[in-house]
Amino acid sequence: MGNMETVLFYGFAATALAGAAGVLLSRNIVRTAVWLLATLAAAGGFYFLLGASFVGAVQLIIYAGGTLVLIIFGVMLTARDPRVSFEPRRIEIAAGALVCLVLAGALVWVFLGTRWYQSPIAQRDGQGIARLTSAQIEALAPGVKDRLTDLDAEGTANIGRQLLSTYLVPFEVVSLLLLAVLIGAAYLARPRVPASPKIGSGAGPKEGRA
Amino acid sequence: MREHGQPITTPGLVIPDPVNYDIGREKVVETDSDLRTEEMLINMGPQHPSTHGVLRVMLRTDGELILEATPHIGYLHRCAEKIGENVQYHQFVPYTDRFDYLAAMNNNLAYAMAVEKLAGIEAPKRAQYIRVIVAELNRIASHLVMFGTYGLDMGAFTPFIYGFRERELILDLFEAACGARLTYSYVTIGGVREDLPEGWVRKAGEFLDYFQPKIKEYNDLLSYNQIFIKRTANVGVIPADRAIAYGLSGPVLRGSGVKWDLRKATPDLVYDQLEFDICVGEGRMGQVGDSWDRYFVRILEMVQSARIVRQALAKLPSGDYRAKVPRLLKPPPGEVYYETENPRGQLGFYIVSDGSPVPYRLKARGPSFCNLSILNEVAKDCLLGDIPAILGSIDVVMGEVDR
Amino acid sequence: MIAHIDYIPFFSWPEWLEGLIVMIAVYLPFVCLVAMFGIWWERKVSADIQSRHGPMRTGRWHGWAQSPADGLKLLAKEDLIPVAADRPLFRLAPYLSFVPAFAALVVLPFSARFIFVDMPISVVFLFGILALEVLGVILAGWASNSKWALYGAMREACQIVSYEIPLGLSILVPALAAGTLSLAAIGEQQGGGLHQWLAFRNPFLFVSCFVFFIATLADCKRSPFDLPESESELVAGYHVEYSGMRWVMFFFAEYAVMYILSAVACMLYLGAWYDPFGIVLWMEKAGYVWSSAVIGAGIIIVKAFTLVYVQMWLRWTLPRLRIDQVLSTCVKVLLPLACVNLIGAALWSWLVPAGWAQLAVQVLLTVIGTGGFLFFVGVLVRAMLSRRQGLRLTLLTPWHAIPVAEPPPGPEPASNG
Amino acid sequence: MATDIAGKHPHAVVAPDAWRAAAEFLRDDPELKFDYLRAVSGVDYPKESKLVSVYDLISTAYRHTFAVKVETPRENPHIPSVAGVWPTAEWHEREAYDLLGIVYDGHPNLTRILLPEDWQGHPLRKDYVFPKEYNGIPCASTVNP
Repeated sequence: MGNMETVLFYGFAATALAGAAGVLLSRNIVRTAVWLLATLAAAGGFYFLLGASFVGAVQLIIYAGGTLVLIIFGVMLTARDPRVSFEPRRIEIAAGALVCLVLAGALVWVFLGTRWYQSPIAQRDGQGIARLTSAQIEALAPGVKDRLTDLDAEGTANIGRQLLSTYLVPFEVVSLLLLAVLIGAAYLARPRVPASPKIGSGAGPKEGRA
Repeated sequence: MREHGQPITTPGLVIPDPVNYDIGREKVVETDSDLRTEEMLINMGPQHPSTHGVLRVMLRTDGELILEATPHIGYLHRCAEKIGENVQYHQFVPYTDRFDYLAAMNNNLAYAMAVEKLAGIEAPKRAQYIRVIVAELNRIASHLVMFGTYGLDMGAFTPFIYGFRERELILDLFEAACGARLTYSYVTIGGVREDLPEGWVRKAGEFLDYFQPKIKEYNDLLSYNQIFIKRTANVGVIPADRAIAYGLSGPVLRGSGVKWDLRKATPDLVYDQLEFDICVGEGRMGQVGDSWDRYFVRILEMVQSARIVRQALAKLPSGDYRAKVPRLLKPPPGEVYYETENPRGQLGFYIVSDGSPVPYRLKARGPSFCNLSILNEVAKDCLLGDIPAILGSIDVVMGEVDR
Repeated sequence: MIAHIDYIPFFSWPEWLEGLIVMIAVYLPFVCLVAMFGIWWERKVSADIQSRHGPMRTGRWHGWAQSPADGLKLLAKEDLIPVAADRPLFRLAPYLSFVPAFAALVVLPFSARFIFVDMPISVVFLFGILALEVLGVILAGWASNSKWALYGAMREACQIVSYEIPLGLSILVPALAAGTLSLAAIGEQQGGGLHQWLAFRNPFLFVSCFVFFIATLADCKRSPFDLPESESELVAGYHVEYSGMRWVMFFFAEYAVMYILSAVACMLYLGAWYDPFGIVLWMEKAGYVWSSAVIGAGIIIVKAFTLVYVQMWLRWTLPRLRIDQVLSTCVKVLLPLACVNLIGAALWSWLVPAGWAQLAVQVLLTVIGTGGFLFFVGVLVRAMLSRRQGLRLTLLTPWHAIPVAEPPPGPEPASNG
Repeated sequence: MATDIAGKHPHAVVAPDAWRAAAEFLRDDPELKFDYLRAVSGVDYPKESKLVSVYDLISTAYRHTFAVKVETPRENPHIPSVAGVWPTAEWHEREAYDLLGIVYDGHPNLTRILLPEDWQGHPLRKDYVFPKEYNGIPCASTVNP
């Protein structure tokens, strides 16, 4: 077993698969949320392994920290019974299975079709990086290790520069979209119960709540 | 032996919980948008940090919003009135300590005055002055407890410690006077149980000099604290007419701007020879009658009480401290209803006597009993965080609610 | 030894093992020590504020052994799980809340040399990991199936939605001023003397330092924002059903996050591991590598604990805000302020030339900053001094004790109180 | 309508069916203005076999006090409730019902307030027999019952 990276990779892959299976199979909606957390964290782990730590950290923030909290928050407020559970009928299972098959087929086809990027070191000696020990890598390409941290830093800076240069327009459009979503959500959840004048708003001296 | 996970009840005896939990379970708040939330029924149960004793408030909430708050009382019911019908007049005095256990002197005073009025006994001058001094000191001690626990309800721990530091000194004074720290039974029918030991008056004066600047410290610590104001101003507003209609009394009534104090309205003791003024809520930090007003009225009352005690100490006459009262007191047949101004409101005694040494009927009207009855109307449409604010400002003592 | 462990990929099995050993041997005891010291110190600070002594008995000098004693007691306590609780989630929640707090230490530099992993984006990583800590709290509230815990969890979810954006923005402001996202690099820029500290670089950073501090208060659920575990309303909030070691996990997580966020605040704003006079920087340049690293670590820990002291000071004096007030303060006050700081800092670093104008502003802000700090230190010292001649508790010497007849002329002295 | 102004507790006796109108009159009459109901006390007179409900009133405007007694037979005591006139009566009347068994007609929520909901008997009645046990919990002391 050459270096630690492959071990970690298989570890993350296993958690991702287990999480995905858990999301599918578990009855209790909060448990699905926890399994989802496992998959998302594993996805973050992949990015770290690939050296793109910025994308990994952003994945953690947005998915694990943000969306998951909102899912759990939504579940807690509206679940009729604290432990709501699904009893899918046969028809639903069959339809679900069909859709999964179609999706799986498409994924596999794309997976086989693409030409994966081969790092120059692996192309030169032909046996792929996974089975090399760090000493052998050092021999093949002197100084690659400490360049890696700078590579990553460059990558992050690169993302920043491209976001505000080549991809500026989509960046602005997405921010406008999010703004619209924010206002829509606020409108939907406006206070339904008319706030009677007595409601304590503590709005400071001499100004009761209208 | 109870295995792990077994429900913890004595085998074969499951006390039926009278409340059925599924009222309002199905009733869902109809909303125009498709966002439906479900009501929840919460037991702010007998054991809860901010209910000041064994009070259960059944809250029907929708998220943080309170739709209904029905208090369930009776956990501390000791049938004092039934005992009152089987016990002689003198023997009932210790029971009156246990009504409002934070102001036992004032309870004894109310009962003693009622019986004296029934039996036509007149307490000597010195006894009346001692009664005023002791009652007002107990009012300061009781308000200090309110100040401490109200800070605790709002999340500030320090006021509690400072409030109890001063209360310790008052309890030392009471211990010197009658030997007890909480249930004194010091004021009895006809006067006071024992005379004040010598040097007590000087020590009481010393305490007042030490206590006067402390009130400014309390105001800096809690009253004018911005977060405390945000938490209490405009919260639990009780308009004056509703306060009178619900029979509120004491600082809760005065907090709503009603200028009503029994010490001025029916001055029986020597209150008419001492000048002090009634503190009323003026809505300084929000609407008149909000929780901050009720709290601040009590702080002002502490200042007034200190002023009363200082004047009473100066005018304390000599003479005997207790009128001649026969051991087996047999008041003439008749009935009387008498109320005095307790720290929490007006404690009233309705005594019916049929000439025998045992009262025929003895009814105690607890101020907290009436003050608590307005909780449901005030707590509607407020947030869960406001319940401790409202309950703390009404300052309920369960001893006199359940009697 | 642990100087610069390379990046995760391409390192071999023994190097990974070495990292693990360091993690267990150095960081785990460090977190436990920080938590235990924090608990003991909080009790001492609260006692000091309330003019009482705090723990004095266990372990002779000022009850230093109080926290380990509590730890042992809690170890022996029975870990109850409510009958209707969601067992696996109930057990998972405390670990889900402790692990992120512990993982955040990976990127937290203690001095120029003592960094476990010098990640180029350690600031963003730290922010991502700390966002996970909330999930543990929410799951704890949900899984213990008690209405109070559910309320605590919902309040925590509301709170995170409101304070996370100001926290994130006020982390970005110093990164933007320093030009890098790596904590170590930000730290290294604040070496030479007090005016080099990032908090005094421009007025926007100065304000953003306070915004960050308030957001950290909300993050570790302290003082005015401690709604998820508010005793007076929700009995004990999300950890109401926990006891024994599970409850300790939550407690450790809280104190660990308190220390970490204070350390990050010092790292970003208050001159990381450098002292105000530039001595450590001079030592680093003059080659005393190891001694400067150790002193630097000491300085950062002391600075972090001063900030922790301020958090405790706030907790024991201020009452608690209500949930809608917390939301409105975070969203209506902190968020716009954080945005203004971000834009202002960006414009500032673009417009103001690095010459004497920048230096003048830095010196001015330093004067304001140190003036405020010394004022508060003065308040503390005056409080310390004025407490000495406080009143004896009982105003009344037991003068009413009945005079005892002439005590027998035995050796023991006449004892009357 | 016997009235006894002298003595220590000036009061008037009102018949139950006229009590509701009298209550509204007492509260709204400009000279009287009894807007503050201090206490509602139930008293049991087994010898005359009647239950009396005593209402103590005071006017915050004129500071004069007055009491009203309403008598009902002991077998099925019915008194019209004045919870509508003075809301404070709501809890006091529930307590009188709880401890003495006086039924107040028209009361919004006439249930026991101090004793558990399923308690039998009304303790403050003179002929009340102390129960031996309540739902299996022994009440009287087993040493000397």
